[in-house]
Amino acid sequence: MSALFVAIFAPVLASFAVLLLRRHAGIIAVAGAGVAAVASAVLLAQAFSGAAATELILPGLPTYPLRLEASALTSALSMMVATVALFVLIFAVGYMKKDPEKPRFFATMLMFIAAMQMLVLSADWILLLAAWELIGVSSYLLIGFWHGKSGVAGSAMRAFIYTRSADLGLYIAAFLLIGVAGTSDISTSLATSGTAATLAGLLLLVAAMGKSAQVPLNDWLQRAMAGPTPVSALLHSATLVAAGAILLIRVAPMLPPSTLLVVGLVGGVTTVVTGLIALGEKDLKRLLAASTSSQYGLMLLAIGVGAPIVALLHLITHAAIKSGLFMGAGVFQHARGSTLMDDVAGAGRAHKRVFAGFVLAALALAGIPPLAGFFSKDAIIAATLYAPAGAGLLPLALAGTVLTGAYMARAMAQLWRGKGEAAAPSQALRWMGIGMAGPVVLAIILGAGFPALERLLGAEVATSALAAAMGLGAAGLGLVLGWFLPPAHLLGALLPWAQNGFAIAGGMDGLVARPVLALATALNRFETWLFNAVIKLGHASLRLGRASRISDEAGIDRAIFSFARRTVASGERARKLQSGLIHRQLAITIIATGILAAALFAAPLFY
Amino acid sequence: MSEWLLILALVIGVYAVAVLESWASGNRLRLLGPVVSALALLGQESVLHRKNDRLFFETSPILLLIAALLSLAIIPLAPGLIVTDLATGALFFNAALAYVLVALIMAGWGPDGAYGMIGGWRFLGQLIAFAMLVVMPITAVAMRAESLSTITIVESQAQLWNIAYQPLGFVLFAIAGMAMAFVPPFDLPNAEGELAGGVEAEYTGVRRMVFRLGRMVLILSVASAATVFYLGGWLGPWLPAWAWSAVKILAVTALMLAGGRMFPRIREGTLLAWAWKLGIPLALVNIFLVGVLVLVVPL
Amino acid sequence: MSLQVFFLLVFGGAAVWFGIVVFLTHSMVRSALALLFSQTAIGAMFLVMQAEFLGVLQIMMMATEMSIMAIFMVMFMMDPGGLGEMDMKHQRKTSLAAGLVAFFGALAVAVFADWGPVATDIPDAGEQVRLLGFELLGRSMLIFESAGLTILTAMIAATAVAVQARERKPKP
Amino acid sequence: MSMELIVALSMGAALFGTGVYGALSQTNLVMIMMGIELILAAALVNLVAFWRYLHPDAMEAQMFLLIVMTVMAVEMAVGFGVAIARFRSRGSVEMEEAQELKG
Repeated sequence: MSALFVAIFAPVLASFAVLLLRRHAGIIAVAGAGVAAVASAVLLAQAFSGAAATELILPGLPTYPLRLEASALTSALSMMVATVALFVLIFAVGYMKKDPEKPRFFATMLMFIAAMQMLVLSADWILLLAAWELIGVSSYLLIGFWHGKSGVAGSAMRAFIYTRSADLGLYIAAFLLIGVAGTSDISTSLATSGTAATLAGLLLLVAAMGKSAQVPLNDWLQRAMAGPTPVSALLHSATLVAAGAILLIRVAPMLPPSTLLVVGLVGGVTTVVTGLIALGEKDLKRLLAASTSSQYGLMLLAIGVGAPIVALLHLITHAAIKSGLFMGAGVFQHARGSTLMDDVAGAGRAHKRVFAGFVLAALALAGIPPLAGFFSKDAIIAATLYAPAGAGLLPLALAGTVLTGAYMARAMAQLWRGKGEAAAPSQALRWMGIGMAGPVVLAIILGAGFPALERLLGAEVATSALAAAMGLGAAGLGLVLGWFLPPAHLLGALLPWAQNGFAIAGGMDGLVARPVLALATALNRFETWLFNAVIKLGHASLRLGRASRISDEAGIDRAIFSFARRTVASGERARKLQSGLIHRQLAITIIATGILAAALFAAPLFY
Repeated sequence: MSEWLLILALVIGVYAVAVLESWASGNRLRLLGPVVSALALLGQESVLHRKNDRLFFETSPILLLIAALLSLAIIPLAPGLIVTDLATGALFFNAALAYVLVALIMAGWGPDGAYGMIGGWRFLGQLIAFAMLVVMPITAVAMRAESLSTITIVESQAQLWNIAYQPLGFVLFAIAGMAMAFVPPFDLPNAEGELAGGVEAEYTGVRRMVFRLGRMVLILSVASAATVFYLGGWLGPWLPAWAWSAVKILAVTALMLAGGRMFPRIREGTLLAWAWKLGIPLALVNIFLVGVLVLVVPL
Repeated sequence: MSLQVFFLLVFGGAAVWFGIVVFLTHSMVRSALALLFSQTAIGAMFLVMQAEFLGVLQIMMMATEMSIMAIFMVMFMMDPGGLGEMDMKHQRKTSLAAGLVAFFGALAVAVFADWGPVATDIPDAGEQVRLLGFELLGRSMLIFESAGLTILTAMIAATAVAVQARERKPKP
Repeated sequence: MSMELIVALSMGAALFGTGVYGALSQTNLVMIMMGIELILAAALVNLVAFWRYLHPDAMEAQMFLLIVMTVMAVEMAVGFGVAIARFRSRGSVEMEEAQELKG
């Protein structure tokens, strides 16, 4: 119980301390995250020692208490979050060295971490929803951290709106499940079956697609690069984006086969499409962002073939690797002041040690043994191989693997080829190096821990030599292709399209925003037309009137005049509805309320 | 029987307060002073202003008197000697005092005079700040008694008076009570030196007499409340219950009137800053301390 | 006609009358104080209906709340005394119609609905306070605390809106 | 049926109607707030009446009353905040002149 509490509240307390003291922000933040990491480690150790899942029941709504639970699954996830967060914060101490608003940054980061811990450890829907919202808000604040820069506020808003609109799915699904199961407990509500389960599963998939940036909701993630690099490192690896996949992993036992197939397909398509986007990307950080979407696609694919534990393994591996990669990119950005591929060319030659770490992480992501990525990716391919729906999904998984190799090789090639000018090593760089070393080491050694973790989670992970060979072959092929061939050759005609983010019919913007705008324009045109028509009618009637005056018919004349005038006046009156005057709006509100009440009263009469 | 006793006690109390007040301000003990000045006021011409708000001008002294009298209704002088033993007595006391504010605003606005108006609005700020400081110490008192009824509150102090049990609360309550009754040094609404009498300035004759009578009742009421909430009400050895109440109430009144004279009047802004920034946190601390005490040392 | 009905009529009538005076009078201070006495009469209605704690609370809170309203009226009105001939009403017909419709609609519901049997025994005042305390700090604690948090937020937000904007230090 | 309940509810209805009239007919922001206060007060009266005559054992009703009082206080606080800000920038809180919300 106490460790559970500490894991969540250590970052919260540290956040308050940072805000109150306003100095030594970095150190306090690292200490807070460290304490949380220790608490998570205690939880994981308890899980390993075979103790029953610790549970903490808080008083909430009368019949819906709020529950926190540290089972094997949740404590493993909590450990992952805490570890990555710790290293990212260490990195951030160096990265944010010169920023004048350090307290705000670290406080928000800590809130973000606390919210994620709460999400991971929550055992009921209400708490999960609360944590989900907190994550959304704090990611918005962090992406928009440099809100003074142009475009930053916009991309923060975009990330928020994309994930928020998808969140609606989570809300409906959660209330549906609570309603059907009669309890807000997640594990109990997972016993739901039938139509409710299918519907809830699909809605949850929508929520997960939003948070985990799956096609077609993938665009915001790449734009979220506007935030500081530590934010990206945290966001992509263990927190915001992971929330979607974690949600699906947790509800996987409930999902019926049909829903699972949809999950798998979404994941498979995403991994290929965003892989291609990554290959065509011109910016290092955006490349990494697209690769995040692609890797989460692989995880969804694994969930889709009925192997959520494998997805979890890949999630953990990916968390370590991706945070390492982003921190590496952060160092290069620090050195070159930009993340455009052309600008960072050769930066790897200048920072050989950082580059070595980057390469190790990249190879791990591509799936080269004995690095961690090999084991998890291999497990995904094996699971796909033996799954009933595997025949359709296996090519997608393999294509994703090839693409992973290709774009990582491309990034490495770009960093290595080019002129390297060593920058003077600074204090900041040292902190960043320490922060980066942690995830990279984890990326190397995590594979060894998988058997133990699998046993802990009680899942049989299929392995096969065939799958290993296929995975290795695909990864090798991708690496070779990516290293030796420029993306223009690889993608061919697809390149401009991929660089445009595969904006299928204009992407999300095209699907939602542009039609709405077009509709508005059309309506406007219609209105103008109507207006003109009325005016013309008026003119026509005037002319008619003039003509009729000649025929000395004053009566018709007046009628037509008044008709024209009244038409214009009614238009004026309609405009007044949108007056912006409080009292008018208030009157309309009250009248509308009255009509609603009347309708409510009248309704029984018609039944 | 007890009604007559209560009315008698009220008359004697108000008279005593009036004597004490003139003693404190004039430095001379004149036992017949109040009668003389009442007669003088009765004989005075009733001045009416040209552009007054007649309704407010006429009703405000009466409202002041009524509010003060109502706040006295929940004060027990002895077991059974109480106007009404409300279950929410401690809260009612404050509710009644809130109408003193209304009366003063009306009195300030009514006669259309600058001094009066400033006095009235001054009291608005003063009362809102200090009403908090009355309610919050009372909360602590009610916590100990586990009741809002004033009789139960007195009985809860049989072991130890609240002044010893929660001295911080008493200090806050005494200061806030003085501010509520606008006795010096908190007499900002009717300050003689700077506002030429403030809200009272435009009143003459009978109206002024009613106004001052209300003020005397108000002082009596605050002193009695301090007695009931903190000094154990009628509790005490040897003497009969009513005598103890009388002695304590008069002593508190004398202390309030005489002690207040020793301090200079405080500027409005400073006063409010103290109330909000110092008084309220202290009152919260008091509630917390009493909460701990009630749980740890249930006397 | 029981005593309770009589007093309800008296205090209710006072509350409504003062409520109407709020919008009839030209003097702003008068209209604020009329609202105050209307709220006080409502508090008295609570007392008649044996909700002692709430009645006293209403009487206490509204005295200060409406006095604050009065000072704001004086601050923000061009003509707080109502001596000039300022017109401060608009869309009279709509408002009057809406008010009457609202009144008669609610009245119709009150009169024609089947309210079922009326309870006779109610807990006495002291017991009510005790039960309310248990309600607030027991089952409904979360709601109560959120109300507290809401009012704190509103205080801070209102202050933030109202204080004069300061020049922010430009970023280095 | 009981007389008491109907009388209390009709008093609430009258207060509600007055409040609606006031909120719609006044031009001044503070006066509009007064109308809204009356509407909320009408809700209070009805709540107490329902508690007293229908469910005297349900203390949630009294709790709800406290929440409505909170809403009244919050409304005052925010309304006055807006009024002060507006008075600062425009020198008036007449709502006839406030057209920034125009669509």
